[in-house]
Amino acid sequence: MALDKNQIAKRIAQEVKNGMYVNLGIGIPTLVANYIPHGIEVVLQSENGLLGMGPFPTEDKVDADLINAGKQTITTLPGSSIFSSSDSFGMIRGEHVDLTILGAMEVSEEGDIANWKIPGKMVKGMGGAMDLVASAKNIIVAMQHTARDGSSKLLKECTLPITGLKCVKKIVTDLAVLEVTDKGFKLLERAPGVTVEDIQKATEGTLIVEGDIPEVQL
Amino acid sequence: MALDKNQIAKRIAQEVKNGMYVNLGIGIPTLVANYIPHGIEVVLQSENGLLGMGPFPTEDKVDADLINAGKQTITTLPGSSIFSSSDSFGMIRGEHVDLTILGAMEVSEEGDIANWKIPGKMVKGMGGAMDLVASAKNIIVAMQHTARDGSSKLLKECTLPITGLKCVKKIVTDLAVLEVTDKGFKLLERAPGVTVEDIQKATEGTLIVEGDIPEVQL
Amino acid sequence: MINKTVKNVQEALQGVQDGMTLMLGGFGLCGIPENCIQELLRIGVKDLTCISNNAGVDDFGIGLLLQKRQVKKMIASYVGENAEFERQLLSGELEVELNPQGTLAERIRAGGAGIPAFFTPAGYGTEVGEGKESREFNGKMYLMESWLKADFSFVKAWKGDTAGNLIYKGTARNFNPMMATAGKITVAEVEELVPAGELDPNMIHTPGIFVQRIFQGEKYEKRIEQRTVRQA
Amino acid sequence: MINKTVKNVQEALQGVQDGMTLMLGGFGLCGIPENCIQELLRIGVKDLTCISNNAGVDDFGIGLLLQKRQVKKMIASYVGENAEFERQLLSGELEVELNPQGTLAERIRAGGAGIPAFFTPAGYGTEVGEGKESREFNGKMYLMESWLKADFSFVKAWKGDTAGNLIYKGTARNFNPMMATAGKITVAEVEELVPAGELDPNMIHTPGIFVQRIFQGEKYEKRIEQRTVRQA
Repeated sequence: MALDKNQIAKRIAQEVKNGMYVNLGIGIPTLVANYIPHGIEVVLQSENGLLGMGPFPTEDKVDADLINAGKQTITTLPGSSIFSSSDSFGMIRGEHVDLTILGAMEVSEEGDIANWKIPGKMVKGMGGAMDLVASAKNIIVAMQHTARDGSSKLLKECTLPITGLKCVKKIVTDLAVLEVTDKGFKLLERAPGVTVEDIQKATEGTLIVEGDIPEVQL
Repeated sequence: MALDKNQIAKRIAQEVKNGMYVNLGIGIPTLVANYIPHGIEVVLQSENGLLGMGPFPTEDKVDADLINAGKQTITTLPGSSIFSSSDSFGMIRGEHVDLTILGAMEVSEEGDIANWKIPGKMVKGMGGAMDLVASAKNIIVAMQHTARDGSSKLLKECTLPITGLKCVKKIVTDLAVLEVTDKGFKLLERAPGVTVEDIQKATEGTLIVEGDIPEVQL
Repeated sequence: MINKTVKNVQEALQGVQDGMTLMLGGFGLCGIPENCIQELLRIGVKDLTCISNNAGVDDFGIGLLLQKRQVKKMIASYVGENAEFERQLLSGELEVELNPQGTLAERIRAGGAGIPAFFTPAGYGTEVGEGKESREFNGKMYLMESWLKADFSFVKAWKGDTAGNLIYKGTARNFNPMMATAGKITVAEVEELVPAGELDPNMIHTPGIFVQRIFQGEKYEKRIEQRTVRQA
Repeated sequence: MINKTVKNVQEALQGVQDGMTLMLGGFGLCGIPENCIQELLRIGVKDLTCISNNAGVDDFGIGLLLQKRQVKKMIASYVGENAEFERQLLSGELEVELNPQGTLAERIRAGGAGIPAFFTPAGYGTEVGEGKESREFNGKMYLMESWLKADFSFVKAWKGDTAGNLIYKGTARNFNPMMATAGKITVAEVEELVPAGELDPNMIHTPGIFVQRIFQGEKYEKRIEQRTVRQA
């Protein structure tokens, strides 16, 4: 059974360690905040200028002047701080953020990522993604393993315009958890009931399978 | 009669126009603040991080956390602002300061200035002077026309290590007011009782004298 | 202290002309200079180059300037949530230069701080790097990026004083502080304009030297793009 | 929120070793990390490279480290008011790299902000430019300058919270905010340490992410170099 969005987020939350500063991209990565284990203290950075992002506000606390990078209304926490976009990206570029979690349209076996443009069809812009992938100490990608037509999104080489080179460290898809190594995608875990063969079929890039591959534990 | 330090400062104060942001160097330039005419509203920038420098404090208002670039205790004014050194020099480098007034050991006829080092004898460092002279829209120098041994400090070329190239616009010395032009030092005004010949003798660089040269009016 | 107050938005925008380069603060619709945008619409200046992180939505913010075809070129980092924008872009009516968000922020800061160029790793090896100088430092590749400046910068602050000092609120700060430094003429619209001396000098986000004109704006709509709430 | 509190200056300086590069905040004696400097003297680490705008005076601040010969190299912009410094420099005992003050500030900011190099006009055509790459932009000449980073940065703030957020007071701010961003380990000493949540998020000068260790300092002397007063 493939993982759903919340399960992907829950699995990624296991990668978050105590004391980390973390930037969460739009989409599945945003959901990761809901699954950070108790006792793990992390600080969420929102690249539009906030450190210490709190939960969504209750109706009476909605403030148009307090949003996250996904333009959602949010709250601060005790110990939060607010700063400009140039200070925010100084923080990111200067490698002060420990972990970046973001979505992708394609990832190559060398760790290249494409997530900002489909030529002729969609141009939303890269936003802060290029800065994040160029400087993050650790990048985990949350994505679907295949497109709707079944074609793989884990490729030998990206076909879409790339966002950054050789930067992705780990990938959590609906089918598997993989590590990007010098030799290709190393399979770490399978979604419950999904076989290595299923994953092999869904992966165009080099897949490295060593020993028994355990199922994801959530 | 040569101008004394306060008279040099008073003459320079006439160059300050309403609405200007002004950076005053250490020494004579600091005195200029005392002579800014009534009705002329200017804001003094101190490069250690203050805009809107006020007068020295009364004894009971002395604050070790509020000094100017000359390390003197000072005060703020209504409308002052405080910022970091990088923001301060962003302000300077970005040409937001209208006028810089500083001292010099030597000035060349092309407008080069030397004021930070005497090889083998004195090395205090350039502080903010190199940033100021490289970016100021308008630079006025306050200095003595000659050294104690009578040798000129207004030269064809500086002999000391320079602080900046072709940047000085105007010079007020104990003997004269001069403008730096493409062709050399253009004499604008004489100190009271000082003759053009006196000034010529004290000036090693090209001196341009056109028509009658009026006396400084203080 | 020098007084930067102008009496209204009309006076604040005097001198804005066709073909100018403008910076407009804000992230999405958060912290945008609503009054200045309305006045740009009213005076109808055309062929503008607009530098702004986003392009508004179809019926608010810079989206309104796009609807009226006042914009020739956009320099931005993210322009989703705007169908008209996407249409003009794909049809070639609108010229667009997309920058990584941090690069955009830093180019604007550099414009204000007198730094003509700097190196950043963002965009190396991507379309963004095409035609740009690249260089290795400590084993990592970087692109050289240049400063951005504007004829007019329009910024929105929470509080301001007559000396031009500004304080922003929450994440409405975003691009406003850098843009304030990079305009030949910077116009600040504020929710509350107070006399010089009422703001703590220690807590100023934008020093008054950067602001040429300031006025108290009217009727802030502060539209929310993604209203997300939890149960009390 | 992550807690950055350490119990004292001894714990704050754990890991400081001979030969390290240190940044020390302050302008003159204003805003210097007095407690950290005292501890550096006590532990006696040597062969230090110190990055600081000034070098203290003979009997206070970094001047004390110079007296004890703990400093191998100084990177600074202005080192007047320090006879021992000038003696060590002219005799060649001390290596000194003088930077224009704005260049020094920007190099430190660049170190914290991940910008390996940038262009500035300061120092072009002078000794400072010797051996450096220069380039013309818009008809003006600029020098390429590189970032600065440190093994430890020592900064002094007025107030701080347990999350590492800092607020500086007056012109004691100076180099402290940039240095806080450029240290592998940044130690902040503050006059008053409060629980996270007591400082307004909108009014933080240094966000806590940059601070690894924070403690409340003791017995601040805050010496004044030029006490200048006027009659009441």
